[in-house]
Amino acid sequence: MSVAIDQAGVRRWMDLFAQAMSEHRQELVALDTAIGDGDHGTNMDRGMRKAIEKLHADAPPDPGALLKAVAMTLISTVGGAAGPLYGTLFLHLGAGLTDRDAIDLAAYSAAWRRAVDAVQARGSARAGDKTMVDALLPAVDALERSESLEAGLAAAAEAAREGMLATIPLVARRGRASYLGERSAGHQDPGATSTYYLFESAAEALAS
Amino acid sequence: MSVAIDQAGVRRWMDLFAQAMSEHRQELVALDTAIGDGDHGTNMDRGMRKAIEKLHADAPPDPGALLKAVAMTLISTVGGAAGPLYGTLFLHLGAGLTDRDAIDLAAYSAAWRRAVDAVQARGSARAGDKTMVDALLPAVDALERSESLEAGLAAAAEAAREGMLATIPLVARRGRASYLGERSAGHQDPGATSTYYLFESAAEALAS
Amino acid sequence: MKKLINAPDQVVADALRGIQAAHGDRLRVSLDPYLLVRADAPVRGKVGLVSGGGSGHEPMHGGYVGRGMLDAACPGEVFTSPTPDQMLAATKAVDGGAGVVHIVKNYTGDVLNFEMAADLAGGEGIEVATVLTNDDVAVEDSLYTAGRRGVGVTVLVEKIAGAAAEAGRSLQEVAEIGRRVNAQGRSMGMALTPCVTPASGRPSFELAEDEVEIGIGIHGEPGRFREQAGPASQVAERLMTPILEDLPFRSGDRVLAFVNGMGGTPLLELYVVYAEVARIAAAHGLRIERNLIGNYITSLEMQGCSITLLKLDDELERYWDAPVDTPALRWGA
Amino acid sequence: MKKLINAPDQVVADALRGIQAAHGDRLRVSLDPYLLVRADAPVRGKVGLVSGGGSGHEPMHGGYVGRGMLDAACPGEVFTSPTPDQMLAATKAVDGGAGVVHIVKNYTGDVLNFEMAADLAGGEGIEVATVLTNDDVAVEDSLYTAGRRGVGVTVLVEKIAGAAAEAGRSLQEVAEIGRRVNAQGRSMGMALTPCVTPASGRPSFELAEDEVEIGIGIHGEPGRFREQAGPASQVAERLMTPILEDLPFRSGDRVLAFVNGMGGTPLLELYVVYAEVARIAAAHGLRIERNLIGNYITSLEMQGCSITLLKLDDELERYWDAPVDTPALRWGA
Ligand SMILES: Nc1ncnc2c1ncn2[C@@H]1O[C@H](COP(=O)(O)OP(=O)(O)O)[C@@H](O)[C@H]1O
Ligand SMILES: Nc1ncnc2c1ncn2[C@@H]1O[C@H](COP(=O)(O)OP(=O)(O)O)[C@@H](O)[C@H]1O
Ligand SMILES: [Mg+2]
Ligand SMILES: [Mg+2]
Ligand SMILES: [Mg+2]
Ligand SMILES: [Mg+2]
Repeated sequence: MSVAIDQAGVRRWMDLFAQAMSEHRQELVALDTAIGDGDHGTNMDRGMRKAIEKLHADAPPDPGALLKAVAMTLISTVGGAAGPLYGTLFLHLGAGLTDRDAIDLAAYSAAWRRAVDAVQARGSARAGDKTMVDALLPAVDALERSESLEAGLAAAAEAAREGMLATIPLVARRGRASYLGERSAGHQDPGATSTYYLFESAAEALAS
Repeated sequence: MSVAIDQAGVRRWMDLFAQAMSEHRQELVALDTAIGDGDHGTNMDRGMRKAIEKLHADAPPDPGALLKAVAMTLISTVGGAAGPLYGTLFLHLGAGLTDRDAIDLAAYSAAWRRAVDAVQARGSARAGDKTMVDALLPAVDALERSESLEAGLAAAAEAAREGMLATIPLVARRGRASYLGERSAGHQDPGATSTYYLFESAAEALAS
Repeated sequence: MKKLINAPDQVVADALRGIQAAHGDRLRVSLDPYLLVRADAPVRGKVGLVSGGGSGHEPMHGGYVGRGMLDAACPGEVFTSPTPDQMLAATKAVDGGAGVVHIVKNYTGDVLNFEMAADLAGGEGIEVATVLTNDDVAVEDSLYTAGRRGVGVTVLVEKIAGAAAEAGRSLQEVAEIGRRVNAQGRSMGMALTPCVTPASGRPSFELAEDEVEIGIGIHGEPGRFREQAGPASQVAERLMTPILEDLPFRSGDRVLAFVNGMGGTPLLELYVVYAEVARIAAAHGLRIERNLIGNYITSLEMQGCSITLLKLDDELERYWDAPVDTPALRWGA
Repeated sequence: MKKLINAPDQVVADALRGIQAAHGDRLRVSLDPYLLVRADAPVRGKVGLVSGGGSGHEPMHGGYVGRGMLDAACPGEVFTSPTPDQMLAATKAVDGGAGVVHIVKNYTGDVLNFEMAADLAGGEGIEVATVLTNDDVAVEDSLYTAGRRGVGVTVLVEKIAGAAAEAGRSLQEVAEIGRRVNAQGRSMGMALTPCVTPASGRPSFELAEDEVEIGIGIHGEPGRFREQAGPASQVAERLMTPILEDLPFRSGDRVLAFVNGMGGTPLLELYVVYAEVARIAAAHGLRIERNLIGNYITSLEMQGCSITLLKLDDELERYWDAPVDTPALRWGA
């Protein structure tokens, strides 16, 4: 029997991601204080909290619509760079999955690829620029290479983690950290870190 | 042979007092920081430095005129409470000694009494208000009780020191320290401290 | 101590050079003695207004020299009242034949030096009237103390008396209006942090990470008591309650509410405080008809604020609204 | 962390309540979404001006809403750019039929959110032109980075483009004038101390007692390098040299010199810095025709300053001088 992601699964994922943003809020703030302006944890926590609140009141029926609803909330409550970027990510992820009851690996991978492309189009960040893209790209690559959703999400989470860690030595070329020039090296990118938690939550949601 | 104070003696006194204000500047600042605004040492040092500068350029011929010249410099360079009060003190001290070549104990005591009265008239401080008056009054009392200038100035310096120390437990009723109310107790008054140095310098100037 | 200065004993002179460079078109700046005078002074037939005090409270007083407010300001060294010769020079420079008002904050040093200056000016045939400000309700008031400090109300006196002088009122009238502002105004301040004077290089007092100092003045002197830091709503209550009781302010009174920053507090926070002031004033039935929010009478880089309430009448309100054209306060011009 | 706030996540809303209470006669304040709009907006036929950015920079931008300057400001959370829905609401509120200019500081967040807002506004038939400010010479500029930050020049763009809009200029003209101000202006900043955002409660960076941070932005982000604290003359050289070289400014140029406080630095010290700026400018043969000195674009309670030079021409100078009537900048009105 092949596993698929349904509305409840996405709902679980969003709950877990919101929980992660709340739990790791101070960690993300500390990372962003070192090479940015110290608000990434607060921003993501505020946005996901609001998103869950909205889903509580009114959860769209299918996975795609649900992700789009989250996107809209993030766009209108997060602000900063992360708001439009995560908003764009969820918007395009959702767009690829709308009107589906259950999502298989192929559809899921394809939607993720379009979502990452959209993030890159919006923010012009490339691999190695020390941004969330450095966690996104390897994660989506890993997903595409996988044979099943379970294996894929586990591999994606691991790849995101490696991508996140790999941002440490990088000199930032996009976002606020780029103003530091060479001084940005030696610090882990906050956006790549929240992106890692996004994939970790996805793997966990599927497993539970 | 009876000792008298002449122009050179007053000149020596002012040099020593200026030196004391420079040496004890930080101490006076610290005392004034605790219960005032932290400028007493800077103010007195600036004023006496300027006074000595002026005396270098042009020293009046007699003790009284010399003290009046110092008074005018203090009034125009010290500011704060200490400027007009020390200015008044020196002005009236000088007024009692003008046109004299040499000053004996009687004239000296009488001039000091008038000077202290003038300070009290200007500032309305009474004994026990925790001000320079608490060093001035016992010092002048001691001077009046003495038999010779040497003994008198030594006794005055000792009395000023005791008066200065006696300000520690007092609650201020005049000057900036009065805004602290009860919290002013437990601190030595900066103005009483500079006044002690004034008498100490006087005794030293006579001895040297 | 880190400061944007060249040397502790040059800071006032250097700042005056900056003011000269920036506002030389509207102010005459003298470095010896320190003095800031309206470029068009003396204005013939107009009562002259002179204020002064220690430096470190900027924009007070130099920022308030100009049409509709002060004719001259005498800055002292940091936190040190200026000297009689400065005040005399200022008084002579602004005397347009109608007499000169001295606005004096009630500190021993300011009072004594201005007294001497007034004597000297009188000796030169200039009529001087003095307006003493003593609006700080944090200080116990009695004949047997130095009395209350002059704080926030000073700015309002300078503006309102300045407008009265500009309107051609007589020396006695201008002084009476200034005294009325002082009589109808009350203030109280607090600090989150101390300040450091350039000369001392040390904090004016020590405060724990969770303490605030209530009843602070504007010279880094310690306040009346310290307490656990609380929310802005509590801070506002702490300051407003003694102010409201002291005059007292009554339901229906029209007031000007002035939330002043001590120099190091973000404007964002001053607006948070203002929201609380407006709430408390409304609960007391006061009508806030005018307001002023910002750093107007400061204590170097101290963090904290003061609140001033002024009971308004038609005349005071009219003079408040009158045009003013100074570096720090400007409207209608 | 001690601040005059009620709670970290309420600070912006509480401050807006304060602004509403204080300036409700001239501004419409919305708390959901956060928005400040000129009371008389939209002005029929006039180009609308919208700016916005994170809070914590007060008086920028809310203090600049009013006749002759901005029509609306969108405040974000502290140091967090606002969101497209705020910007869209602002754009709709100020559109008087002549189009709307968005003034956007070059930060990824501000740029992306304003882009989305412009798209949405376009979808509703409102023509939007964007003026991007990126005047900070401390930041390396290249296609392969985020480019330079928008800092001090933003205030000057808002004033000058605001006057152009008030004068009835077209959307393209107002945008072109705003872009010219940005192109002819350069800034650089430094800090003596970090700042603490209410949400994080911690200093944005650590500095030793004898160190200063050079090339700082306005978000408590670390600068380009740190060095031993020196006199104001050295600080001014440190900031002026890259500014003068970058445009470059040439002998004979007419300039506006803007010495800005980061929020926690006494005005006294800003004038000390201004004296040095005037000295250096004169040595370069520049003619400072206009100046602005004070806390205009801040970084909470950070101590430090920034310097902005703007090359003037007749048109920019005329629009700088034009009447402005906002809570924080006011003249001729
Ligand atoms: N151009 C970009 N493309 C992709 N990600 C970016 C870009 N700019 C910034 N980011 C990400 O956004 C994160 C910062 O988000 P956040 O702190 O919420 O916003 P801000 O920088 O506006 O304060 C960075 O750590 C980085 O991962
Ligand atoms: N009314 C007064 N009469 C006598 N001495 C006074 C009076 N007020 C203040 N003083 C003295 O002045 C001292 C403070 O001087 P200083 O610090 O130079 O002036 P300020 O208080 O204006 O800063 C006090 O310690 C006190 O001894
Ligand atoms: Mg950030
Ligand atoms: Mg003192
Ligand atoms: Mg003093
Ligand atoms: Mg941010």
